[in-house]
Amino acid sequence: MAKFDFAIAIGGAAGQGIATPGNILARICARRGLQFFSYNSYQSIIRGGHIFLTTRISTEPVTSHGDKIDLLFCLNQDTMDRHLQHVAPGGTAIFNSDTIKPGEASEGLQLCPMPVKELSNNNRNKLVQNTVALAGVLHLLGLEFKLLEDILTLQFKRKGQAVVDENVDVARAAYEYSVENFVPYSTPLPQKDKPLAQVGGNEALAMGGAAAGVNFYCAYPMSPSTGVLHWMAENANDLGIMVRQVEDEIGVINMVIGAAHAGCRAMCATSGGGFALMTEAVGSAGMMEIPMVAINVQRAGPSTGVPTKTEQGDLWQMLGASQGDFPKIIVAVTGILDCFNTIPELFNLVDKFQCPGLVITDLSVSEGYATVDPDDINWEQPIDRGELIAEPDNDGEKYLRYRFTESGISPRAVPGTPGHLHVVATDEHDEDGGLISDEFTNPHIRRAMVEKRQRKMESVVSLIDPPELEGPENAEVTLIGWGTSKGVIEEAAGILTRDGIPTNQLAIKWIVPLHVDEILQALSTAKRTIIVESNYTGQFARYLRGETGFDADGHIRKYDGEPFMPHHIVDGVKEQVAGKTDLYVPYQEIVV
Amino acid sequence: MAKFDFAIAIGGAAGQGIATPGNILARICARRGLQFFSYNSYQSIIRGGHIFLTTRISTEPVTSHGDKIDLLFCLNQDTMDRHLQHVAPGGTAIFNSDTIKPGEASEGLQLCPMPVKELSNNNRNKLVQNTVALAGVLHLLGLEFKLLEDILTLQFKRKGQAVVDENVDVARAAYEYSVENFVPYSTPLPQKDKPLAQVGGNEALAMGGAAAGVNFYCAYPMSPSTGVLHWMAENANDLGIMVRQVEDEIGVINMVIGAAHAGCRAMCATSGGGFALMTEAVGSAGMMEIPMVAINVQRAGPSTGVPTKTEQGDLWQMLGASQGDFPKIIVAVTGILDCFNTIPELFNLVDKFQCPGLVITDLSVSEGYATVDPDDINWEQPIDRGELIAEPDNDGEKYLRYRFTESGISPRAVPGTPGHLHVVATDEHDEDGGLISDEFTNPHIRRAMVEKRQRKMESVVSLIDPPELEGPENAEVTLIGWGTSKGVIEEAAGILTRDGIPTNQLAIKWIVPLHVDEILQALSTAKRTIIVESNYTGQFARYLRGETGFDADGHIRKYDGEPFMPHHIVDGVKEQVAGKTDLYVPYQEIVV
Amino acid sequence: MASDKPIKAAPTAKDFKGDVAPDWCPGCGDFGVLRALELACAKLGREPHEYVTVSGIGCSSNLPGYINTYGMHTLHGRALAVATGVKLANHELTVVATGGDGDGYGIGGNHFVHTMRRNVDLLYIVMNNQIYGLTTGQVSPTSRIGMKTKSTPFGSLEGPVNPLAMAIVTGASFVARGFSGDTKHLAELMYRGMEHKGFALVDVFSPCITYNKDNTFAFFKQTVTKLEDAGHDPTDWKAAVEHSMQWGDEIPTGLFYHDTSRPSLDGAEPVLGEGGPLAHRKLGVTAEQGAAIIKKMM
Amino acid sequence: MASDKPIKAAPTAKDFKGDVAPDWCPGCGDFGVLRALELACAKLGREPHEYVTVSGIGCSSNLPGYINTYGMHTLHGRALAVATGVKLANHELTVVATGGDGDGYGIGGNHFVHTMRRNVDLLYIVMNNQIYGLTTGQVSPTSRIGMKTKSTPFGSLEGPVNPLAMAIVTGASFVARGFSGDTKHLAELMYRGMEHKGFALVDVFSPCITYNKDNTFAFFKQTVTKLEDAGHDPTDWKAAVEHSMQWGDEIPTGLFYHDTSRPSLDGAEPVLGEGGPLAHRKLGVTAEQGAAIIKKMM
Ligand SMILES: Cc1ncc(C[n+]2csc(CCOP(=O)(O)OP(=O)(O)O)c2C)c(N)n1
Ligand SMILES: Cc1ncc(C[n+]2csc(CCOP(=O)(O)OP(=O)(O)O)c2C)c(N)n1
Ligand code: SF4
Ligand code: SF4
Ligand SMILES: [Mg+2]
Ligand SMILES: [Mg+2]
Repeated sequence: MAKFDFAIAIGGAAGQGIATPGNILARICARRGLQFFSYNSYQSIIRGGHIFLTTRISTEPVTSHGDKIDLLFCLNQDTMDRHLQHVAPGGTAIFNSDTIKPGEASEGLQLCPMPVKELSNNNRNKLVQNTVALAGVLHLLGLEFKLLEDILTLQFKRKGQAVVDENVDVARAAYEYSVENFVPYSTPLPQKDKPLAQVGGNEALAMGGAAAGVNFYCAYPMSPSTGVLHWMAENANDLGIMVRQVEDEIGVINMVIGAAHAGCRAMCATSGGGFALMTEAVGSAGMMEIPMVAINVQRAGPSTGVPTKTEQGDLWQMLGASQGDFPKIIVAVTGILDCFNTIPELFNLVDKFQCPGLVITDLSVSEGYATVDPDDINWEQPIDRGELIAEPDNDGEKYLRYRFTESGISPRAVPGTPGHLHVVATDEHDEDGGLISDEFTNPHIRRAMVEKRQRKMESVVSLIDPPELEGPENAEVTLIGWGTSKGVIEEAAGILTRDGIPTNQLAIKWIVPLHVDEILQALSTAKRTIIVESNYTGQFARYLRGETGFDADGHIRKYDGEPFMPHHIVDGVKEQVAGKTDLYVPYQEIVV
Repeated sequence: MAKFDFAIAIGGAAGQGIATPGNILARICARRGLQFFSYNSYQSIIRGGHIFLTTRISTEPVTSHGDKIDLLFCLNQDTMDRHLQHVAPGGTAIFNSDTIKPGEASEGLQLCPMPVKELSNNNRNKLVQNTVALAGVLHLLGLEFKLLEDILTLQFKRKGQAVVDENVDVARAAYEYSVENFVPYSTPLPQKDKPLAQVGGNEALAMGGAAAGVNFYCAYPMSPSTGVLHWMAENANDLGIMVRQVEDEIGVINMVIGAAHAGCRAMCATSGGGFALMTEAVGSAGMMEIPMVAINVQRAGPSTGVPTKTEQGDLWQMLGASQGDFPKIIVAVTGILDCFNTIPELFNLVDKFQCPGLVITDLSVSEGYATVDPDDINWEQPIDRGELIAEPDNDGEKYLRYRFTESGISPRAVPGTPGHLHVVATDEHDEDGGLISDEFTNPHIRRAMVEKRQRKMESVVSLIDPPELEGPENAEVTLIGWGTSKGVIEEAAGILTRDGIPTNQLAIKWIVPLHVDEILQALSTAKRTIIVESNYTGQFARYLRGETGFDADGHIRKYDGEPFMPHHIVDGVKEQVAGKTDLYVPYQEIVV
Repeated sequence: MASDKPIKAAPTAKDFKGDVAPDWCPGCGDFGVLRALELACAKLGREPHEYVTVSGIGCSSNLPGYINTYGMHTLHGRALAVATGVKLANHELTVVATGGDGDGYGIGGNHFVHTMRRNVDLLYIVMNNQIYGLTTGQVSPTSRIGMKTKSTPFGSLEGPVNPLAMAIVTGASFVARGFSGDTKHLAELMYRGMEHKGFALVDVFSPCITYNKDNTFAFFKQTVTKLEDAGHDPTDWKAAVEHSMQWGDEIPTGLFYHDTSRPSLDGAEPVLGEGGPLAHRKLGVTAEQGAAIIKKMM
Repeated sequence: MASDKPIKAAPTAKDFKGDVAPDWCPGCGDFGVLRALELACAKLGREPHEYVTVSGIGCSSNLPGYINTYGMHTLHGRALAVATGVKLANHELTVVATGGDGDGYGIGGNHFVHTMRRNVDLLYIVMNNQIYGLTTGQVSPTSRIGMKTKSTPFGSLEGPVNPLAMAIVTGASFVARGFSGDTKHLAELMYRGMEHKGFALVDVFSPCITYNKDNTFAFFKQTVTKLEDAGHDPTDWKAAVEHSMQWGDEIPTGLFYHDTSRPSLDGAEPVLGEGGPLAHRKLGVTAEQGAAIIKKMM
């Protein structure tokens, strides 16, 4: 079977109920075993404002919302006006012809006006146009009406048979109208064997937390990370997770630190501004050597910025979180399934090395939805708490919380354990936790304690997977990305390779520690290297050069709030290969 | 006249009144036109704990507390035990022989026991030993008794003639005893023509603020920055400066931002942990384009760390202050007089470029004291407020706060000005301040606004002095330092040059923007480059490599809380020249 | 954004209407608050450029974008700190801080407490909808125990704060509550709050019609009473405290507490004694002042 | 640091004495507070390892280093947030938060308010010396108007907060004040605070003999009275508020307010209903739980 690759975009105003047809279509696809990725472009406004939901469907894995629209589902005139130009040749636009004037369609594009009033018997419910259009879409995709009938029945069951009938009747009329008037796509929506689950990025982070054994989660709401809180709150009682909304992000992280010290696996998530407020405490966890995890879901900054838009602009904030030097682990997740898998791995690391773990991701993944094979979700993750003394022992030796050890790791005891009384302190301290600053000063112990802490970092890098070149071996171009851009870069590299510019990718996931040797090794034979990232100043490029000395040949950067589409990268590479520039900033065509 | 170079160290417990003899000696020197630098090593404890105040005196400028002690002034046994070993050949230790047992003095070292009880007629005031020893010191330094008599008279005048007489009598007896028993130094304390002022680092920052026209200062106390608050509070009424202690550092910086927006020159100072709490607001000033200044006086971290010890460990915190990309200026002051001069210069820059300005310094300078020629303190600093509309105009054009201009600078109006009503916002906005996130979304305006802000940074670098190589031109070794280490590196370079290893220095003061071209140019012919800094991970070395690609040959790092002494650097260079290491961490001999 | 319309001698409410149409959900309580503030500003009689409206982040905090005054739309929770800076920098301006219950009593709670004890001369309007609106409906510090929200799907367990009681015991010198369903009454409270020299809190029941199904317009219409009608004397501290604790079938609005005896911070501050607003003064230190400072250091 | 002495059946105050000698100035009020806490812990009768003492930063916040319990010496102002985390993670521990007036009512003020309304089961001891001790003597949120400090050399202009009144109106279920000059009385308040299931505030007059020349031992010895002697009923909310406002020649100490009707947060939280402390539970999700979650996503 040829690769099926089809994108449906639904546009309308906030409050027009875009979510419902979007969900229904997604569910149909997932149940048929089709993969999809969806990106919702919206504004920070509760009602009104423009929403544009793109769902790209394929028989193969999908990791970005792609470059084109095959089916435009217009709920208002705005959508028609803004987006008709983006529909690919052979595509279709479907709309309520009572209220929406069609735009000028380019060659080979099918316009499907639906007379909603007529088809719905003058039904005045504003949402009826969604049902009508959905029926049309089903026909266009070569799907039977029965599918929609079942879904509507399920959906309206609670409201009684009359409502069910009314909706099914409208849908049937609309379906029949479509059959008569519109030409379906030549390839109908394929069917595969195994139904898939649809998972959002924030959900995946939360689920990863649950699988890691997180039993303490707290947060202060902040877009685009709030989905983690909502999932945790919803599942709190079933899973035995303490979930708290706290007065602010400072309270959040300090509560997490308290719970972590007392023996919980504790986590929190926020976005850039909230993370700024957490930084002081990140350092305190470093100093007290308390393992915990904080997630920063980036949005477009600086400051309040654009709360519903994406960016990779907080890297330096994460690197510079809190004053002084102390061990911390920073990981940039690369996709939705990776969100799930990374959290348990990170918890094992922070428990082993007794330090804070920071996760960096962004709206493009956290609010995206994708299909995942349920078998790829392993709930029974290995849990390794490191050198944690939870039970009393009787070795007779005096317990020293910060004992100088070769590895830098000192066995940790949780409060409540007999025989291991100690104080953990944010002041510099000696092996027993005694304050260096207040009781006495000793530069020699101070130095030894700094070195003990930093020594821990030396072995972290050996436990995590180094990045590897993916794609053709002798590539003309090597794209370097970090975190969430992995999927879209992968796709761009594929397109470039097909277009005659063999391109591979080095996707960096672990930021601190960085695999300096492996990265330099991987890049040593690269012919042309281009760093792709979503920010203005090249935060990753500068960090990479600082840590490795490596200087890329070119850069592709985007900072308009919308995520990369594959062709943005493809175009940028081509311009650079042609010698036109070494810094390409794509133009965002789809204006939301 | 040969260079006079003499260090007096006074040691005792907190509460033993070290400050008084320290001050008296400093004042004597300053009035004689001698230069000095003093460093006070102490603990974060109110009474008790060890204090060790080193004052290094010379006829030439002094920029560090040096390598040796010539005169040890012991107020307790502890001081004798810890520090006698550090007294240089030809030096002296003076102490109360009633309570302190002399240590074993090495060859050529004069021990000066003072029988305090006997000399003071059994005076039971604990502070009398200070007067006795001080008298001895005066004799040793070849000073007349009259000097001390005058000072004591002044000091005790308030308490009546009897107290004056009592103290003067004790002092005279002690002086005479010294004349009979101790050999004065061969070179008496020199006398120069012009009396000097003694200025502390924190005072200099505050005075620089006053000279810059700061009329709004607020703070939350935090060592080692609190001196700025104290100076400001003391001088508030005289100078017309609004000084407020606020509930926390978040309140501090937001209040500063409000005052700055309303037209004040507004400033605040804190240390690393307080700065962590300020970071979110730094980004908001960047986004709203409000000029203000925040100072971070670093102490040893991470977290609460060692509040009374020094480090250069917050560089990455400053670089990563707040999420997203936005223009900010960061300057690392290089010494006490530079504290004074930098603040007015920085205010002119931030007013011109409408962005936050961050000052980074540390305890080694902020709590240090040095002499300054009063004529070098120029109170009448040029004040340039940039494109500030404080008066209404009537040009008829609609005022746009964030007008797209070529320079990126948009004229700014303060509230209260007729005809220029506008809203400043931390959300991304259009030229008129209208929210991009809430009202509508537009990636093109978003991109243009990001570029407008960043464009401002392009011209900053042309207005500030690039770093220059100081020292021999064809040096074997080039030392690279940043901020406060300038003085001690300069001295080390001099010693090395004299010792046959010609050494010069590139001292970096402006951190953001960085003079990339000038730095690369200056280092292009350097034979061996060594970066000297006070932290574990080489924060500056990594930053420098990230921005310039420059990789130094070696590093000297210290992170035990005590500041560099010149020989630490000299030894480190010699080890590296001998090929023994490329990372030298000095051992701190003087344990406080 | 606000525009620069030419202003007549006596501004009317219309002069305070901004150019941007609010993006609040149709029916949101905040419309009434905006309207009341326009009326109050007009009644106070100063010109639009003499006002500064300062907010945090939240639906309610979008207000400065819709009123024709100088405005600052600052960080979530920080409106009062910024507003204090503005007021002290130019104490001739009328400074109004606005925001939500999350912004002011949640993340901003500490500034709330300390701004009150300082008696900073501000009008602080809190659009208290007992929910986090902009973040799509989570529990707020004023949500009742048992309230189900996206972050408390099984019902909130935490007792709500009582902002009025807190204000009265913490030194606010003007403490009032209004209802966005009664614009005239609300405008009068705002007007008096601006006229009052010192910290004035006007907490407003401003229903979030989208996310709060408990504290609706209907709910408040049924329960809200007026202290004026009950003959309450706002100088009676004890009665004010007692009224502030009232909740249930009858929830009082109006002026709870008014104390004119304490000077406001700008009034007490010697630096502001003479010389006009700091923001208008000549900057820097004179040579004489400098010399005097240096003298002490020699 | 605390040590691991073998403990007899019934611990005595001596068992709570830490190994490190306090570095407070000789005569500091905090010595009495430490002593009282040792007595209270002994009276409660739990073993040292069953207590966790959590503090912020300040002279007073050094206390956990001197008492023989588990301890956390956290960030300035954050003791209550951290202590809440500890308590919810292991609700079988007795959690005591300690700190200063700056730590708790200044920078930590927001956590103070919200921890009270949540009724977290903690004993919170504030060594209220009306000054910032560790930073060498600046004004604090409880310093009186007119007080001269290093940061207010011309006298403070800001009204002090009233922590007791705030606590009573904000939902603290046990509100008391002690004096470090009366260790026995103080120990009794602490003991009762630990026994109380819910948030217990014990604000302590604990003079800073080095920097506060106003609020000295002598001052308090002259002014302090006991509510018990006045026959105050701690369940009487109104009387509690009134007493909390008293200042001047007579300053009451003792138990102001006690409410046993509200459940503490850990008591109300369904997740803690059964299964023991979270910190002791098996981690992770079972395959069945996972399958149920996935089912909803298909
Ligand atoms: C530091 C920080 N944390 C979180 C947020 C996200 N946020 C924006 S508005 C808001 C709360 C809104 O509630 P409220 O203040 O009651 O205003 P409303 O929308 O209900 O009017 C939050 C949590 C933020 N902008 N900044
Ligand atoms: C974020 C932060 N800001 C400031 C400080 C400095 N600091 C340490 S203790 C303290 C205040 C101490 O006052 P208080 O809490 O009343 O305790 P006391 O010393 O009086 O017992 C301050 C401001 C800090 N450690 N952290
Ligand atoms: S979400 Fe609620 S508070 Fe926000 S605009 Fe809509 S109704 Fe108003
Ligand atoms: S400074 Fe004050 S509070 Fe601190 S230890 Fe000394 S007396 Fe106690
Ligand atoms: Mg709200
Ligand atoms: Mg205090």
